Amino acid sequence: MQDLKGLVVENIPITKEIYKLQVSVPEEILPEIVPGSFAMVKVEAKGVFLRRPFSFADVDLKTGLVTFYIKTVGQGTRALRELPPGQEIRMLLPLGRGFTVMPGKSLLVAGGIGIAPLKFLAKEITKNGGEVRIIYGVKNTEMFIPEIVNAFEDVEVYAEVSGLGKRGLVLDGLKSTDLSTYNQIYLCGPEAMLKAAKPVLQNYSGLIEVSLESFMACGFGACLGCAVKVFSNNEFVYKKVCKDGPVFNFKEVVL
Amino acid sequence: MQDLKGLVVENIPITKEIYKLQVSVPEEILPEIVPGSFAMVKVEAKGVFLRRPFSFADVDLKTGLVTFYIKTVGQGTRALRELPPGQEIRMLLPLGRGFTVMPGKSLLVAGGIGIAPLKFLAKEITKNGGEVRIIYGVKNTEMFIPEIVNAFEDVEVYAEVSGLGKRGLVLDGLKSTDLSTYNQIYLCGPEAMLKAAKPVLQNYSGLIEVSLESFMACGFGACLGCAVKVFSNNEFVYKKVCKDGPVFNFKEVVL
Amino acid sequence: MNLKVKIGELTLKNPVMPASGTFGFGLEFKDIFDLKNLGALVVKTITKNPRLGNRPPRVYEVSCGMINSIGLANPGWDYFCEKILPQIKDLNDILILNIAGESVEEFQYLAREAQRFDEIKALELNVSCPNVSKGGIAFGTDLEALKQIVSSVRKIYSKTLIVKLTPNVTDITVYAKAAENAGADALTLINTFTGMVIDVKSKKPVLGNKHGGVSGPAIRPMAVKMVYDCFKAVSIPIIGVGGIDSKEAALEFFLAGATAIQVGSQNFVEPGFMPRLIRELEEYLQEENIESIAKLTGLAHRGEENV
Amino acid sequence: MNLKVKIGELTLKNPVMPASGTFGFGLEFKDIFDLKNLGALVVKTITKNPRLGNRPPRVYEVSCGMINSIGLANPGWDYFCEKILPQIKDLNDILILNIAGESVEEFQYLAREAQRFDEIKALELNVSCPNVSKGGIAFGTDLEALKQIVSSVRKIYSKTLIVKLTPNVTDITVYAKAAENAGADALTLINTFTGMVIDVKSKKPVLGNKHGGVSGPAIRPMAVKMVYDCFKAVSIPIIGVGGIDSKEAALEFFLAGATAIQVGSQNFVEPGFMPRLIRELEEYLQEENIESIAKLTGLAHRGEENV
Ligand SMILES: Cc1cc2nc3c(=O)[nH]c(=O)nc-3n(C[C@H](O)[C@H](O)[C@H](O)COP(=O)(O)OP(=O)(O)OC[C@H]3O[C@@H](n4cnc5c(N)ncnc54)[C@H](O)[C@@H]3O)c2cc1C
Ligand SMILES: Cc1cc2nc3c(=O)[nH]c(=O)nc-3n(C[C@H](O)[C@H](O)[C@H](O)COP(=O)(O)OP(=O)(O)OC[C@H]3O[C@@H](n4cnc5c(N)ncnc54)[C@H](O)[C@@H]3O)c2cc1C
Ligand SMILES: Cc1cc2nc3c(=O)[nH]c(=O)nc-3n(C[C@H](O)[C@H](O)[C@H](O)COP(=O)(O)O)c2cc1C
Ligand SMILES: Cc1cc2nc3c(=O)[nH]c(=O)nc-3n(C[C@H](O)[C@H](O)[C@H](O)COP(=O)(O)O)c2cc1C
Ligand code: FES
Ligand code: FES
Repeated sequence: MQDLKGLVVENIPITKEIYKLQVSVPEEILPEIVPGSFAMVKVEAKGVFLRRPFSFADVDLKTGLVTFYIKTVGQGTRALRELPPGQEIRMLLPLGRGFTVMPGKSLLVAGGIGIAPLKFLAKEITKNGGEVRIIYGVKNTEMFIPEIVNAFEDVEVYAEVSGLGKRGLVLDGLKSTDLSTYNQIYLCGPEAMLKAAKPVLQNYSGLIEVSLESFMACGFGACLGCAVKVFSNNEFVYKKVCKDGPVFNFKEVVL
Repeated sequence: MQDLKGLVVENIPITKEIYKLQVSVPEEILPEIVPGSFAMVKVEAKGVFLRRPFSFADVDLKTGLVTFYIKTVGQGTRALRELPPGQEIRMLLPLGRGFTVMPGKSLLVAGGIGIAPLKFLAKEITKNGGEVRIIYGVKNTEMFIPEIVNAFEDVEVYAEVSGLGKRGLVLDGLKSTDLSTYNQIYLCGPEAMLKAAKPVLQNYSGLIEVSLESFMACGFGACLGCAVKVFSNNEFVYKKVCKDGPVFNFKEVVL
Repeated sequence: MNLKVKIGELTLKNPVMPASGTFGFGLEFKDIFDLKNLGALVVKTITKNPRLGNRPPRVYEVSCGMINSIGLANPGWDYFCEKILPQIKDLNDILILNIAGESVEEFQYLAREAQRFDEIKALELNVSCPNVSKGGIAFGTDLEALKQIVSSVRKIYSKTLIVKLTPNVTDITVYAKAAENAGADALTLINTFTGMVIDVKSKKPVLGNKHGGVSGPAIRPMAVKMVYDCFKAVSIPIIGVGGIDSKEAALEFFLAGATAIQVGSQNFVEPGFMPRLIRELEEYLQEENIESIAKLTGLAHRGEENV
Repeated sequence: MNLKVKIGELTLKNPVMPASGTFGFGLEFKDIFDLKNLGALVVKTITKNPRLGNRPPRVYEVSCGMINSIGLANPGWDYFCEKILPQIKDLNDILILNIAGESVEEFQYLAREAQRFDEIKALELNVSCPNVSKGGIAFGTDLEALKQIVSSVRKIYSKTLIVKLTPNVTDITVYAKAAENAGADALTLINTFTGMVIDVKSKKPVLGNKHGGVSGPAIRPMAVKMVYDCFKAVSIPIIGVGGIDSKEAALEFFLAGATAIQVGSQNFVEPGFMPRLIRELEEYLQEENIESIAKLTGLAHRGEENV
């Protein structure tokens, strides 16, 4: 973990709600950034006090660029959207425990902006010779990132409106998939999606990993603010999303 | 008084400490802006809550531009310095009671950034056929605005360092002036200068006006925060710098 | 869609009014908007005798807020009722007079006077000013004094009686209940938090009176909790105040248990804020399909026992 | 130029330490700076038995600050002294153990245990946590309970004893004096302000525990005033805490009367803040030609009577 200054290289809107922020960071930190890890980004704007957590959606070892896909939510993400190229930006990184990259066939299930860390994971799995299928569900075109579909061969898009991929929820995609053909499953998306996925994945015997979100003050294990209930070793405990996660064993997480 | 949106047209450093901010404002408000009046400027930056008061240093009826000379002091003035041309900026204006523009010979005494409202006043007096002499004292070149000297014929500069005008304080200039040749005197500068000027001007019988500063919450008479002690009609009262002033009869002000 | 709310015997056309001391007597805002838009007009605290107020500096900025030590500067009752009241009585149908006294007798005196004027529709007792040496917060933190003031004013004053409490107490619900039992028709929660800023250059407190009252968004979470707690403790309506600077902030107060809200420091930052807020609240009801804003009051308590 | 200060029997090499609960056990910060730089190391509150802490969400942002309802989550004394103490005892010469109990007996138990460990140099009694149902703030607002806890711990514990007070009281100087009289060697002022944030979308309190404690720059003016007031009221050293996010903010506390300061929420925002602050304070003394930081303590009181 380092508290670094990065330089905004590109910051472009993808839709009205989502933008892509690319930041150049010092070379020596790049190898430590793994799929599922995240950064706490400092925001210099009115009223903002805490840093904001964002998952790495990509790292380019050659150019030294890291990529974030960011959904505009409140004052922090609104302010970051305005950062011009060339702007310095302070980030604490890399944080958290990432995904376990495994060989074989992987099913990646993304809801909305949950695609961000899974994009990076998909790239990593593919690089390691694994096979990837992505089920990517979005509410509408405003939440859709077209370049995801172009980056991978097997992406199935579900949208709650017609005209974009199949009409339906990510869950519909999950239900209509023969899960037994996959060696492992990775999830990232809103709580409602994860809750709905629980019963569907109940009998799946392989590894299921999920990247969780929670409100965070520090992002590195100091405040105990990011508690998530986990059932592990036969007892309920609170784990820290920022340090024990954000990636957890899906079966252990109490939603 | 209106709460308007202006557009930053130019924002350039004059020295390391002082910058010149030019804002285009709606035409209909221009005639109401008089020397000594000011604006409360909204600052969109971390931690800043209240607006910031700045005197008009110039108004151009043709271009619709108002000019501020701003000294970098704290977080508000630091943030305003970064405003790029084209940026919208919210201002409450015009506020306060301005100088009484009078015929004849006027002596203007400015300390530091106190030159801002006096520049506008000098222009107005000259336009009305009056005569103007400016004593302009600054600490050093960082506080000096060269274009003041070019704008008027009779400007005497005092600096606390050598190499810029005469070496000394504004007070030295005031003391070595034959005050009786002036019909009125106008002052604006730091409290220490005004305090020191009190005895020097004690026996001067003409009108002396001063533009004061004070911490302000509202700028338009609602909070009663900007109190200044004034001796008037044989009693001590608190007056509002923002509404009864910022220009006061110097003899009545209790410093 | 309906913004009407009831406070004591009054029906306000909407629940938005200025916080005392942050709106002068309303006259300064006439350029900016029509004061008839407001739910009510609350004036700066009036005392029996004129008060010059405290030594300057009196205001300063703090993180996400401000601090003030105005010290209840006001022209006194006689001047107010002769010179100011005639100018402002038609600005809004509902004029709320905020008063403070240095003794129970002064409160009673002012209440008796206020009772005489039809144009004054309600009294708000300021027993919570942190910036005066006599009375003020000293009354608001002394349970016996509070009871005595409220009940003695209640005896005299038959119209709507509102008591404005200070947050600078260990448990505000105790004071809220005491005010209710003493006859208050409504509570205004809260006045400012006592605080201090020190000027690092001069190494002295910035304010002439050294300490002052902190207001603005910085105090909102504390104010919301106090409204929430008092909503459970009393059954009279609560007027919520403290750091309201947006529609969302105002909604927090309604959900916590406020029937109406007051806007304070934000009036300085954006003098047109209140009419904007009223519009936005109206739109909000429409979007959310909520028939009346009164339905929001206390909604955050749903699912709790005893509510 | 000298940053040394004395708290009880301890001499700290500089007056900067973390506020309990905002620095974990220090281990998380080892990547960022050498903890030997700090004046002392204050750990997260330890209780006799392990505590899971409150239901999430536990933290949220507020204007110029944050709110938390961690609920004293900690592994309990046994785990702490077996597993954690050995890891952290060499991180800094001065380790301050912050403890809380649900009863006087628990405080005594922990004090007796702490007394056994040479590496624990001082105790900080947390009688001010707003986020637990038993003890915590209930002790800190009850004068009798406070006296009893402090004096009974004092009987057992012979090293430096610090008492950390809550700001959620009518007059903190009363509690400060009580703690001093009961035997405290120093006071830490202040813990968080109780507050609440309501989520406008769900119409419910954001935090799982509904209310929480507000910290950060938002509470600084209140904290500074409390330090200022207590400096006049007691003669033991004060450790100031509340919203310190810059050198200027820290200086406000020293000038108000603090001998040392703690940094809380700012550690989350800028994990390297404390070493930067120490450097900046050193530079400040140099620039201002002040021989020792201890000379700043209480300077804002100059010219007052009784000081
Ligand atoms: C590990 C992790 C990775 C994330 N990765 C991404 C990503 O790649 N792209 C993306 O768009 N978003 C991501 N998020 C969510 C993102 O952090 C929030 O949307 C963002 O913090 C909102 O900030 P705001 O100021 O715009 O919203 P506000 O609502 O104004 O924020 C108020 C407070 O709530 C917190 N908050 C609000 N929503 C969330 C949330 N969903 N999760 C965590 N904290 C929240 C903020 O951090 C802040 O402290 C991630 C969250 C976590 C925990
Ligand atoms: C009527 C009037 C006209 C002014 N005209 C000019 C001008 O033309 N050019 C110029 O450079 N400055 C002018 N000033 C001073 C200017 O307002 C302050 O320098 C500025 O507000 C400092 O803001 P800050 O955030 O940078 O400083 P900070 O110190 O961070 O501000 C903290 C708080 O103190 C207030 N404050 C600090 N210094 C002053 C001050 N000297 N006067 C009033 N409030 C202050 C701020 O407004 C703010 O509320 C004027 C002040 C007044 C009252
Ligand atoms: C400059 C100023 C003056 C105030 N004067 C009074 C007053 O005269 N009487 C009163 O009851 N409250 C007074 N208050 C308190 C406000 O009415 C209000 O309770 C407080 O500011 C909190 O609201 P806010 O955070 O929206 O400002 C004053 C507040 C400020 C900022
Ligand atoms: C997340 C968090 C956890 C805290 N936990 C504790 C604690 O365990 N014990 C304690 O005495 N104070 C605790 N506090 C209070 C801080 O020590 C400190 O008193 C308070 O945050 C004010 O300082 P600040 O404004 O610098 O944060 C906690 C504060 C925060 C923000
Ligand atoms: S966010 Fe602070 S411990 Fe996880
Ligand atoms: S600044 Fe508010 S009355 Fe003058």
